[in-house]
Amino acid sequence: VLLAAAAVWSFRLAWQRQAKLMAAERDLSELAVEEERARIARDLHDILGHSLTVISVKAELAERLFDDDPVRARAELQDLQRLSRDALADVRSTAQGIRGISLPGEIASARMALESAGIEPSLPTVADDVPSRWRELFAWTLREGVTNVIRHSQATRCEVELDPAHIRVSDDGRGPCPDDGSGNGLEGLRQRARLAGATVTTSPGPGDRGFSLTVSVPA
Amino acid sequence: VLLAAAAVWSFRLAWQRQAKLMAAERDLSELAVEEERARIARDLHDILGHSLTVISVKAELAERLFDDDPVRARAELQDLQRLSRDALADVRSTAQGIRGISLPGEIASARMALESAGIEPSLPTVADDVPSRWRELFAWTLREGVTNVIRHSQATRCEVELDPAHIRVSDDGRGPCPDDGSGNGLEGLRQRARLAGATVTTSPGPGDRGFSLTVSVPA
Amino acid sequence: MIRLLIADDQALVRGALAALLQLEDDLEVVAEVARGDEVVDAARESKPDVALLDVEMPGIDGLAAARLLRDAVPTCRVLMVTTFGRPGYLKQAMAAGASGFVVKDTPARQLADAVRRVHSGLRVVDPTLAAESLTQGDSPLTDR
Ligand SMILES: Nc1ncnc2c1ncn2[C@@H]1O[C@H](COP(=O)(O)OP(=O)(O)OP(=O)(O)O)[C@@H](O)[C@H]1O
Ligand SMILES: Nc1ncnc2c1ncn2[C@@H]1O[C@H](COP(=O)(O)OP(=O)(O)OP(=O)(O)O)[C@@H](O)[C@H]1O
Ligand SMILES: [Mg+2]
Ligand SMILES: [Mg+2]
Ligand SMILES: [Mg+2]
Repeated sequence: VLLAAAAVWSFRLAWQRQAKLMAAERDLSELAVEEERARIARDLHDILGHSLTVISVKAELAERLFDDDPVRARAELQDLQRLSRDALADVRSTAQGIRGISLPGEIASARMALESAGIEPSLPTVADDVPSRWRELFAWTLREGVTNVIRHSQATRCEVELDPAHIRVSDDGRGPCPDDGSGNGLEGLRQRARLAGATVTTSPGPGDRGFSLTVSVPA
Repeated sequence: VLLAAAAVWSFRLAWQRQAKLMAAERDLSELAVEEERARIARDLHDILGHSLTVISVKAELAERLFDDDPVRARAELQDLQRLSRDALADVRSTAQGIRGISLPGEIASARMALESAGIEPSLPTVADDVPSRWRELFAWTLREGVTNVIRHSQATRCEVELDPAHIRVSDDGRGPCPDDGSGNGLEGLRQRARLAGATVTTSPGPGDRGFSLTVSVPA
Repeated sequence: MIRLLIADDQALVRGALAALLQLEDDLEVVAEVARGDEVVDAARESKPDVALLDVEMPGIDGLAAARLLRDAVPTCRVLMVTTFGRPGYLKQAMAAGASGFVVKDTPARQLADAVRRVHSGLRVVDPTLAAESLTQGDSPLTDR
């Protein structure tokens, strides 16, 4: 009886340890998902706050310039239309989660992903001066570039530069290794870029270290 | 030894029960956090989706009126400033978890939004006979319904009927197109309604034309 | 003439704010920068009377920039601007020697007024922002 009890006992112990481990893992991954969502919601919220700020300031400027500088006032009005449409598209594609991709959403996820990987991010806080037609391409570039930095670079820092005509993702890691040609990420990005009329270049990162991925659009 | 084992055993049982309880509680509180977050996402979508739609319509209107009706164009620009500042205030209060949406407020902004979009509104002038517990749901319905009419219907008229047991937003536009399933507005409204014990139906509008959105509450 | 430096990483906002404030007869924008770590150099060079500093910027944030500016160009007063108030912002801004703290979407005439007040040695604190900075978050009291 004693032996049987001991057997059952040790079996239970092992089983419990296993169960505990699994529970801990599940908790951790749940927690991670949860935190990620909260993070992204907050960042998105901030970025939308930024869009609305630009809209209000520009609307005021358009009004003030109305009589004295009608050409500029009209230009401001055109900016306003673009900004509000883009913000609307961002809200909608983000509310859809995985189905859509938005530039502000990608900035938010990039921060989260890099920090989780222990790579210090230096990211733009706003994306509103990127013209509508390039926003999706830039969002894909950001996603692929940051994924690559996390997977291949062994970097400590990752910087993203963004302006109306280009986006660049650079890191201070080990740089490109002899390519085994098995990846599709950059090739897929090149195809996207070609379809959109943009170009992809890769080079060493700043100070000749690491890796740098740039997508440039025609002026 | 057997006794000692039994003692340990029963202690472990009690301990496990306690752990399970705690886990269940934690799951519940995680669920609550999750739901809270879904709520904030819904609010953000509904608030900003509406505001940004009106903002982009008005920006376009201001530009078109620029030369021919400068007085009205200026008025639109003033509206734009007010709308974007109000939306920003909404974003700020959503961040703090405070919600504020009122039925009379929505009726007023529906009128303004429809008129800017060149759609003739037929709206209730009072909302006093709607019971308090339904007022917020009806306000959200009005907001999403009118936003959809502006964005999708190509209608010339939009009618809102309101009584203590239902609210209906109908238009005389082109009616539903094969849904591309990309929207969140009606789905979010269905969730809100379900939580409150009400139901959402969509159908063709009056005279079998256009689109009609109805929220009905239990008697 | 009050000489202004504007620091904000959001180029569209910075440009529009500069244009709006430039329309005021007694204000002149003498420098614009997009990063926190460019504030001090720009201020040394252009000698502004008032610096409008965004809080969230690359390089160093506006709060850190305000601290450096206080030592480097003590004659320049600081008006912090931000889109959102966050716990501790207001306290940190005041501790960094800022004279004012307002939201970025403050109507231009009011913003111009805030600049004038700050320039004349007064304090300007946006009430909504103050509330946000104090009430948002878990425990603003223990915030560093
Ligand atoms: N940041 C980087 N640092 C170092 N090497 C990189 C970096 N980014 C890309 N590379 C190199 O370029 C190769 C091609 O990248 P690509 O994104 O096309 O493929 P992948 O990431 O390996 O696979 P996939 O993207 O299909 O999952 C990588 O395998 C890697 O060797
Ligand atoms: N008044 C209307 N007239 C014609 N079609 C409509 C109308 N209202 C809704 N629809 C159709 O129903 C779809 C779903 O509406 P829903 O509000 O859920 O999404 P959405 O408006 O497209 O996006 P979102 O609300 O997330 O910004 C719309 O895409 C549109 O095709
Ligand atoms: Mg890849
Ligand atoms: Mg909708
Ligand atoms: Mg900023």
